[in-house]
Amino acid sequence: MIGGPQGSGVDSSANVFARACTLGGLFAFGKREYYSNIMGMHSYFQVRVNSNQIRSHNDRVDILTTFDTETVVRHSHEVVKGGAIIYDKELKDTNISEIPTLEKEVSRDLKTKLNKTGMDYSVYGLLENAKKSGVKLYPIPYSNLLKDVGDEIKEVKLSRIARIVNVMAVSASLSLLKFPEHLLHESISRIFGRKPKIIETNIIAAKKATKYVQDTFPSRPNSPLRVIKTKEPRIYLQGDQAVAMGKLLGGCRFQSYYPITPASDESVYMENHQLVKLDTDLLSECHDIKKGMKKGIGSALVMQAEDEIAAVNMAIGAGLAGARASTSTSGPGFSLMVEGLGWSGMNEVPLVVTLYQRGGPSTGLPTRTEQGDLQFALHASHGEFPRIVLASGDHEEAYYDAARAFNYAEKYQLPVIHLIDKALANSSATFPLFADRIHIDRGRIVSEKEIAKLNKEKVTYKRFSFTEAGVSPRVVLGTRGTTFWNTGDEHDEEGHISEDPENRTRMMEKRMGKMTLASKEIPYEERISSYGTGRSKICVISWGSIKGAILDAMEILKGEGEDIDFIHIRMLKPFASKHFLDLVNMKRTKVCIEMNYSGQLASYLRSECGIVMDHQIVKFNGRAMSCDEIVSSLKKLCKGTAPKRMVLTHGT
Amino acid sequence: MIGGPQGSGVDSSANVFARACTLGGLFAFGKREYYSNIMGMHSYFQVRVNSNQIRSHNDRVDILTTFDTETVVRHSHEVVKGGAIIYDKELKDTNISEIPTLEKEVSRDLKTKLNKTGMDYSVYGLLENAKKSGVKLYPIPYSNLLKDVGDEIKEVKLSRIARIVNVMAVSASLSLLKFPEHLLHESISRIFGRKPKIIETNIIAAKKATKYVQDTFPSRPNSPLRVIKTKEPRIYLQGDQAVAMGKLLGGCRFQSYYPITPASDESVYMENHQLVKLDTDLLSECHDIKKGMKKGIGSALVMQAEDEIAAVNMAIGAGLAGARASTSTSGPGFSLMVEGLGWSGMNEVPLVVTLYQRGGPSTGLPTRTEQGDLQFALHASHGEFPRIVLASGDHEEAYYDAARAFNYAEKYQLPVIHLIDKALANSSATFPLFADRIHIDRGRIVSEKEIAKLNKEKVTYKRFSFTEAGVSPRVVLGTRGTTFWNTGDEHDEEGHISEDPENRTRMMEKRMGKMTLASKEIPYEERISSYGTGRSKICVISWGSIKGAILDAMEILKGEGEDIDFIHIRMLKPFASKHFLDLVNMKRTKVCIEMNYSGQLASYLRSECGIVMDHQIVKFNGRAMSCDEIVSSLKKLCKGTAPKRMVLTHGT
Amino acid sequence: MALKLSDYKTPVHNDWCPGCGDFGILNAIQMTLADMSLDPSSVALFSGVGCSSKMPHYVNTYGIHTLHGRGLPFAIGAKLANPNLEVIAVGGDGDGFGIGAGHFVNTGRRNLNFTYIIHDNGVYGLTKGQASPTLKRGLKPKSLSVPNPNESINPITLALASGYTFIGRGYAYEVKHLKDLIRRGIEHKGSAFIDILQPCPTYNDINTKEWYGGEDRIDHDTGNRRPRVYHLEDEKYDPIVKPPGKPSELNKKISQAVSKSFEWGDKIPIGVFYQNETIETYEARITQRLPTYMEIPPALQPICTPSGKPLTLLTDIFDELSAT
Amino acid sequence: MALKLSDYKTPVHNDWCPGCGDFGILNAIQMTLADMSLDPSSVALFSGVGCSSKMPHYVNTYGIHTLHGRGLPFAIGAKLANPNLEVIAVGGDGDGFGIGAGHFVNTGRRNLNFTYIIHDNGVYGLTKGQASPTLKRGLKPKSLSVPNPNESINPITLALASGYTFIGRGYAYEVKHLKDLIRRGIEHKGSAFIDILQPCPTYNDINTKEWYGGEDRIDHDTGNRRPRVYHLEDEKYDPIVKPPGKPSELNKKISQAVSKSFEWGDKIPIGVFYQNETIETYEARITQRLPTYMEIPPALQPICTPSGKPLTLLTDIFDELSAT
Ligand SMILES: Cc1ncc(C[n+]2csc(CCOP(=O)(O)OP(=O)(O)O)c2C)c(N)n1
Ligand SMILES: Cc1ncc(C[n+]2csc(CCOP(=O)(O)OP(=O)(O)O)c2C)c(N)n1
Ligand code: SF4
Ligand code: SF4
Ligand SMILES: [Mg+2]
Ligand SMILES: [Mg+2]
Repeated sequence: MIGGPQGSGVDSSANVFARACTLGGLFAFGKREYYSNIMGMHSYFQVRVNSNQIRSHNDRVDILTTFDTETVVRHSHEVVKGGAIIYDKELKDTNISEIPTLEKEVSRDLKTKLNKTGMDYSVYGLLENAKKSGVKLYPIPYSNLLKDVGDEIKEVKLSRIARIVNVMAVSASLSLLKFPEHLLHESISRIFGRKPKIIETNIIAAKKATKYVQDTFPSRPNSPLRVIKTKEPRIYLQGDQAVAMGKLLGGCRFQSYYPITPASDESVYMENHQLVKLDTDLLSECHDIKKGMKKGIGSALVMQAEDEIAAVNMAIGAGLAGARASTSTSGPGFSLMVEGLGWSGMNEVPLVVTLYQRGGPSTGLPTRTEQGDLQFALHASHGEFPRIVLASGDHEEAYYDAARAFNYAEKYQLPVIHLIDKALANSSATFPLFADRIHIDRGRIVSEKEIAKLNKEKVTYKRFSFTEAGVSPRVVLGTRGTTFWNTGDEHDEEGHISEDPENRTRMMEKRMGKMTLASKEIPYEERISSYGTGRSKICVISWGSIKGAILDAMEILKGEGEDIDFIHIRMLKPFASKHFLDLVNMKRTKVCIEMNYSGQLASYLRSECGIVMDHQIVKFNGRAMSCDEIVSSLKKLCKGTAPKRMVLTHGT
Repeated sequence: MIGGPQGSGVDSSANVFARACTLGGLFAFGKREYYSNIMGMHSYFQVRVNSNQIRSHNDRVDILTTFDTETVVRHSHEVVKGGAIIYDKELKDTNISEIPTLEKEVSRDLKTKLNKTGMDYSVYGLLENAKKSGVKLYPIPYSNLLKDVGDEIKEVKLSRIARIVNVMAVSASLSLLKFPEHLLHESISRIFGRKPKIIETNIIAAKKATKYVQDTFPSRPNSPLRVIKTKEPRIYLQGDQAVAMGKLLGGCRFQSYYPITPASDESVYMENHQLVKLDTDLLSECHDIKKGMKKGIGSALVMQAEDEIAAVNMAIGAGLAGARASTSTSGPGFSLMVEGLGWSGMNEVPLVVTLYQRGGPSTGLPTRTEQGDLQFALHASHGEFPRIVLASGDHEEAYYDAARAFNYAEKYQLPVIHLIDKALANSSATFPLFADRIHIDRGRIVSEKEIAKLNKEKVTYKRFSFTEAGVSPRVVLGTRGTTFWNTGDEHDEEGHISEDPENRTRMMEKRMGKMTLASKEIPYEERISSYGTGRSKICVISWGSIKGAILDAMEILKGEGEDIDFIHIRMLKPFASKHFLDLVNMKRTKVCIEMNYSGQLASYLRSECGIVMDHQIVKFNGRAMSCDEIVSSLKKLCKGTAPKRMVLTHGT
Repeated sequence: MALKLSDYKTPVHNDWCPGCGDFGILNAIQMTLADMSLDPSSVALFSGVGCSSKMPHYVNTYGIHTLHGRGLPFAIGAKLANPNLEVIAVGGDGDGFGIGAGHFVNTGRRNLNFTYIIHDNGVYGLTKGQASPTLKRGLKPKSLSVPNPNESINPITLALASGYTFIGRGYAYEVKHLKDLIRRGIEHKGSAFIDILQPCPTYNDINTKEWYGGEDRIDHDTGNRRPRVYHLEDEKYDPIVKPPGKPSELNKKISQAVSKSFEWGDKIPIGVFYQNETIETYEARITQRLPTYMEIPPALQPICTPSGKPLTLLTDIFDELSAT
Repeated sequence: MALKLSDYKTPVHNDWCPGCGDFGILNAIQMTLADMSLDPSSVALFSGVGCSSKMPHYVNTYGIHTLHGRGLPFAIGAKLANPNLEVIAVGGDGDGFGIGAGHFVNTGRRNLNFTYIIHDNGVYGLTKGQASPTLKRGLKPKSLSVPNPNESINPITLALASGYTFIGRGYAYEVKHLKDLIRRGIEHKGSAFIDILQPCPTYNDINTKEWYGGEDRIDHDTGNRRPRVYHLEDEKYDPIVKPPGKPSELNKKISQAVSKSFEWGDKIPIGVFYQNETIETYEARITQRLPTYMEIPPALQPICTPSGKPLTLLTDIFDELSAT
C-alpha cells in the first residue's frame, strides 16, 4: 500500500509499482481510495501482485509505503506481522493532533488503541507499536535524497521536484522486495510516456532510493516476488479505460458528458483518444467509403454538455442521426437523465448510458463505491418502456459489455443502461490482452436505396410500423427520399401524436414486446455466469465488481477445503429467470452479496422469480468488499453460525 | 354523457347536470375525457347518478347529449336500448369525413360498423342505426333557440353567447328526465357563482330548452330519477380539489409548482384559495400568536417556478425554513425532481410531492389516465434513503392522505410521495361533507426556548444526532441561538461532510431505520383497507382510483350472487406486509387489478412478501376502468374461464 | 423538379386555436423552405413541448417533437453527429426561456450553424395560459388570477450575453417579413436566434394582434391605426459586425442592439438586431481537432464491415497499456 | 455583546488547495457578517456543489450545501417561506452559469431581496479543471487537452438581461474591496448578483493571481507591475439608476453597464456595474396578494393548536362545493 495527500502523485507511483510487477510477468490488482477533494486530503492505493491472475484487494498490508505522517497514522495498524513500513525518517516525532485532515472518529479510535498498548499518542508510538507486533521499520531520509537528486539535475528549487518523493518511496519498496531494478526503470519510462526530462529525473530518484535501501538495509529478508517469463501479451488498465476502449471498438462515435466523479475520467480518456485507427484491410470490404475514411482514421466526438439533461438528450439526437452514441455519468447526473431516457424508450432511439455508481444518496460519497442504483436503473423514468440493464463484473466484462451495449441498443431500438461501480472504475488490473473480436449488429436500418425502392413502389415508409418481427426498421435523419416524425406523446405508425385507445394498446405491446424478443435472442452467456462445480451446498449470488473478490475468496476457501458455487448476474434486464432458476437449484443455501443497504438484487430476484435468499451479505460504508471479508463471512456460513443479514464494515 | 369540442364549455354543463342531481338528493359521479389540446378536439363528460353513493363510470350511455356532429359520430353506438340521443337538428346531414379531428382508426371502425348494417357513412346513417336498435332521437333546433335567447337579452352578436348551447343541451337532457326545473336553475346559479349576468343568460337558455322539450316531446317516457330529500350536508368536488383542500387543512403554507397536466389544476385552485380562514377559537389555545394571525386569516403561498427542478428544491428550502411545503407534478416533472428528492432524503427534510399519474412513458398521453409510475416512485433517485409512498383511492382518501402526508413527512423527516391518478384528479363525485378533523403532528421541532436551555447547559445542538428514538430533533432555519449545516454528501452529526466509514454505516442505519419506525407506528387503517366478507373465494387486490369501480362492481356482482373480497393498498411504502398477508389468506384466488402494462403492484407485492397473483387484470389504453369491465372480467374469474392476464381495452 | 410550398405540408390535422399566431409562423417556415428549395429529407425540425412545439407534425421534413425545454440539446446532438443536416429548432417562450433557459444560454456559447426560433406569446399556451418568462410584470391576462409578479426577461439581450451571432425578431402576422428573416437566419453561418412575437388569442388578451397592430392608437388626422411594431430596416439600422470584428466595432454593435432591445410599448422593433459572422462556427472549431469531421462526421462513419466485423483498431491503446 | 470575526468561523478543516482564491472570498464574507454584526442564526448561507460550494461548512451561520447548480431554488424557497432570514447564496461558475443557468436567469426576474455570489474561476474545480462557461474561447489551461471550444458567457450582461437589480464584480485577492461590495449587495433592496474573479492556482494557470495583478506587464519607467484589475469607482462610474427610473435613465445605465461588461484583457473593471432600487421587491409584490405576508410568512404561521388540532377552517370552500 502507498498513501499520501491527494495531488501528490500517489496514483502514478502505485502505477509504477504495479507496472513494474506486470513487466516481471506477474499479475497485479490495484485499488484506489481518495476523498472528494483536489489537494491535501489523504488518498491511498493498494496493490496486490501474484503469479496467477488476481482480482481483488484484501485486508492485510505487507508493505506500507509512506512519505507523510497521515499515511503512517491511518494505516500502520493494518500492516501484518513480518510486514514492513517505509516512512520518512524525519516524521517520527510529529504530533498526530496536528494533522488537520484526520477525522475525529479516526483520532478517537487511535487514541483508544494506543492507550490499550500503553503507547504514546504519536507517530513514534504507532511505529513502536507496529514494531512490537513484528513489523519491520524502514526509515528513509527523503529530504536528503531529494537534495541529492536536486544536485545531480541542477535544480535548486527543490519544491519543483518534490513529487519525486513518491517514486523514491515506491523504489524503496521494490528494493525491499529485491525486485529487478531495470524493470522499475522500464515501468517509469512507460508511465511518464513522452516526457523524457521527467523520466530522467524519476529514474535518478529511483536509483538513489534503491541504493539507499541496498546500502542501509543489507539484511532485509528474501522476497516472495519472483519474476516470471511469459510470452502472453498483457495489459494493465483501469476499469473506466476498459469501458472507453469497448465503446470505441463497438463503434461509438459520439459521447456527450457532463463532468462528474467517477464517470468523467472515461470521457476524458476517450477525448484523448478521439482519433480512431481503422483496419484498412477490413475497410476495403465496405462499400461507398468516403475519401476521408480511406486514410484509415475515424474519429469520436466527445462533447462536454452544460448539464446531464443536455448530455443525454444530445446523445439521443446523435443516435437519431445514426451515430452510435452514448453518455456516461454517476448517480446525481443519472437522476437528471431519466426524463430523456423515457423519451428514447418512447421513440425507440438506440442509446447507451454508462452509469458509474458511487456512494449515495444525493451527492453522498462522491469518490467511494456502492451498488446503490440498481433498482433505480431498473425503474428510472415515469411510465413503462423497454430497456436493457447490464452490469459488468471486471475490466474484461466492462470492455465487452461496453461494445455489445450498442448492439443491444440498435437491434432492439431502446436505451441500454450499463452499470459500473466506482470500485471497478478506479481499480487497475493486469489482464491478458483482450483478443476476441466482437461482432457488430446494427439492427434494421433502412438505407437510401431501400427507400428509393419503396418510393418507386409507392409504399410509404413508416418509422413505427407494426411488423411481424416486432421491431420497426428505422431510418436515420437525413436519409434521402423520406421523412419521419417523433414525439414523446403516444403516436401512430408515422410518428404523429395519437390518442386513439386502440393504437395505444398496440404501440405499448409492440414496444414492450421487444423485451420478450431480446430475452429470447440474447444468449445466456452474455447474461449470467456461473462459477464453481454447481454442486456445492452454498450458492453465492452477486453482481458487479464484487465478482473479483468472490472469485478470489472461492479460491482461498477451496484451499481450505470449502467448495462454493457462484452465480454472477451480468444482464439484469431482461432477466434470464429460467436459466437462473436452473442454475440456482432451490435446495441449497443461497446467499446474496451486494454493496448496498437494502439488498436490491435480492429483492429484484424475489420479484422476478420468487427466490428468497437465505442470507444476505451487504456493505454500504463506501469501501469495496475485500476477499478477506468475504472469506470470513462465507466461513461463518459454512459453519452455520451466520446471521441472516451480515453487514460488512472493513475499510479506511 | 355530454360531449363537444374542447373549450366549448362541456365541463361546466356536465357540472350543471351533476350539481342539479346532487341538489336533488342524489349522488353523482362524473368522468372527464379530453385531448391534449386547447380548443377544438373532442372532449366528453360522463355523469352517472344514483340514490346511493356511486363511485365509477360504466360502459353504457343512457342519454347522449350533443350539440356538435363529432360527439354523435363518436358515441351514438354506445347508447343503450331505450336510451336517448339529443342532437342538433341541423347537423343530421353532415358528412363524417368532413370532421378533421376524427382519427383514421375511428373512421375506419365506424365505416365497417355502418357497412355491416347497410347504413350510410353519415350522421344520418348513425342516427338511423341507433334508432333501429331502440334509441330515441331528440333533435333540438339550437340555432333557433339561441336566436330567441339573443332576442330576449338583446344581444345581436350570437357568437358571444354561443357557449350557452351547452346549457341548452343539458337542460334538454334534464327535461327529458322530467327533472325539477328549479333545481336546474339553482345549479346554474351556484356554478356561475358571482357573475349575475351570465347566470341570467344561462337560466333563460335553460328555460327555452326545457320548454322546447316539454312542448315538442310531451310523450317522453317516465324518468328513473327521483328527487330525494336529505339533510346530510354534501359536496360535489373534483379529485384535485380534494387534494388542495387536504393540504390546506393539513397546514401546507407553501406550494411550488411548474404547470403540467393534470397536476397544475390543484395549484391553481390553491392559489385561488390562498387566503386561509382560521378557527379563532382554536387560535386562542395557541401561544405567542402574532398580531397578523389574530385576524383569523392565514395564507398559503403558491409559487410558479421556472421548472420542476426549481419547484422541488424550493419546496425543500421552504421545508427547511419550517413551513409545511409541497409540490405537485406529473410524470415528466417528477422525472426532473428525483435528484432533489434524494437530497431531502439525505438531509431529512420533510417534503410532500404529489404525483399525478398520467399516460406514459415520456409525454405519453398527457390528458389520459394510467398507474404507470408506482415502481418509479418507489425507487426514484440514485442511492438509498427512506421515503413514504401513498396512493389515494377516492376523493375522500385524497383529502385525508394529503393532510396526513405532512404528518408523516415531519414526524419521520423524509420525503412523502403521494400518488394520484388522472382518473381521480379529473373525476367529480358527491360525498357527504368531510367531517373528520385530522390531528396534526409536527414531529420533534426544537424551539428557541429549548435551544436557549441547551446553550445554558453548554450542550451543542446537533442536527443529525444519533438518538434512542431514531429521529434527530430538528430546528428550522432562523431559530435563534444555534446553527446547523446540511450537505448532500454523507455527513456527521453536525451536518458537516464526513467520509468516515464508521460514521457512514451509522448514518445509513439511522436514516433507513426510520422506515422500520414508521412501519411500526403508522396504524394499519391508514395503510390497507379491506372490503367484503373476507371469506370469499376470490380476492381482488388493487390500488389508486380503481377502488371506486371495484366497489361498484362488487355491489353489482353481489346482486348476482357472487361475493368478492377486495384489498386496497393505500400506503405502498412502508408496506404492511404482515397485515397484508393476514388479509390475503393464501388459499384463495388472488387477482391484481391495475392500470398499467406490467403489473407493477403485483411485482412489488411479490418482492415484498412473496405473494404471486393467480390472475392479473391490466389496462393501459389511457382510459379508466369502468365497473362494467371489472364485472365482466371478474365473472370470467368466477366461472374459471379467465386467462392469467386480462388486458382491458374499453374506452373512447 | 422544383419543390412547391405544398411539398412542405403534411395532412395532419392542425389543432391550434383559430386565429393563433402560430399559423403565421408555420406558413413562414414552410415558405422559407420552399423559397430555399431545401430537400425535406435534408431538414430536421426539432421542437420542445407546448402548442408551438406541435409544429414539426405540420411540416414535411424530419420532425422531432422532443421534451419540454429540451429541443436544443436534441437538435445539437443531431447537428453535431451530422453537420450536413439543416437543423432548425422551434419552441415556446416557456420552453426556451423558462425550463430551457440553461440550454438557451449555453447553446449560444457554441455558435453551431443552426437556427432557433421562439414563439413568444407571453404565456404557457398548452397548460392553459400561465405567465411565461416574457410576459411583462404586472400584467394580468385573463388566464391569470393575480397579476404577473415576475419581471420579464429580455430575449435579445439574453441572446447577446449568451453569444448568439445572429439575433432577430419577427412578428407572426407579418409573414413575408418573417419568411425573409428566417431565411437570413438559416443562411447565417453560426447560431441564429429569432424571437417571434406571437399573439395567443386564447389566453393573452393583452398582447393581441390588435395591440401589436395599434388598433387602439388611431391617428387623429388620418384615422389610421398606428402599429406598435416597426421595422429596424426602415430606420437604416445596421446590425452587421464588420470584419474583422474589432472590439470597438463589436462594442458598438452590441450596445446598439441592447438599446434597441429595451424598446417596448409604443415602439416595438422587428428585424435583425445583430449579426456577426466574424466568429468561427463550432463546426470549424471541431475540425481543428478532428480534421475529417465535416466529411465523415460521427453519423456517417462506417464502423463495421457488412458482415459485422468492427473496423476500429485499438492497437495504439493496447500499446500504451501494454505491460509485457 | 458585539460579534467578532471569529464568531463566524467554524472549526471544520478547510480542504481547498493552498493559494486558492476561495480563501479570500471566505474571508470577505466572514468580514462582512462581522461588519454588519449579523446574528449567525439569522443568516442562511446556501451553496451548490463544487470547491466554492464547500463554503457554508466554514462559516458559522445556517449552512446549506445543496445540489450542483441548485443553490438558488433552495435559497429562494427558504427566503420565500421566511423573508426575515438573511439569505446569501454562493457557488461556482459551472454551478451558476452551466448547469444552473436556467435558475440564474429566472431568479433575476423575481428581485427577491437576497444576494448571490459566484466564484468565477473559469474552470470546474472539483471535477478536475474542465472549462467552465466563463473561460474564454481558445484558452487551454493545463487541465484541458484541447483549447476551449466554447465562447464564454458574459455574466454581467446576462444578469442585466435577467433582471438583477444590483450587479457587481469583485476580485478574490482584494478582500477589503470585496467586503464592501458584498455588504452593498446584502444591503441592496432586491436581488444582488456579485461575480468574483477567483484564481484557481491548481487548474487555471492562465487567469492567475499574477495575471490579474499584471505581473507580466511591468511599467517601463517605474518598474511596477500594471494590474489588469481596476476599480470602477476610480473612474467616477455611476451605476445607480436614479428614481423614479425613467426609461431613458434606465437605458443609459444599462447601456453603460453592458459596455463596461465587455471590457476584458488589459483592463478588467471591478466594483458595482448597476444598481436599481426603483423596482419593487418580490416580497412587496407578494404582499399585494397576501397582506400579512411579511409578518406571518409561511414558515411562521402556526397551523395547529399545541394539542394538534388544525387551525384551518375550510368552511368557505365547503360552501362553494356544497351541493345540498
Ligand atoms: C417537464 C415538463 N414539465 C411540464 C410540462 C407541461 N407543459 C407542456 S407545454 C408547457 C408550457 C408551454 O408553454 P410555451 O413553452 O410557452 O409554449 P406555448 O404553448 O405557449 O406555445 C408545459 C409547462 C411538460 N410537458 N414537461
Ligand atoms: C448533477 C451533478 N452533476 C455533476 C456533478 C459533479 N460536479 C461536482 S462539482 C462540479 C463542478 C464544479 O465547478 P464550479 O461550479 O465551477 O465550482 P468550482 O469547483 O470551480 O468552485 C461538478 C460538475 C454533481 N455533483 N452533480
Ligand atoms: S392556446 Fe394560444 S398559443 Fe396555444 S394554440 Fe391556442 S392560441 Fe395558439
Ligand atoms: S481546485 Fe482550484 S478552485 Fe478548487 S480548491 Fe483547488 S485551487 Fe481552489
Ligand atoms: Mg408560450
Ligand atoms: Mg468554477
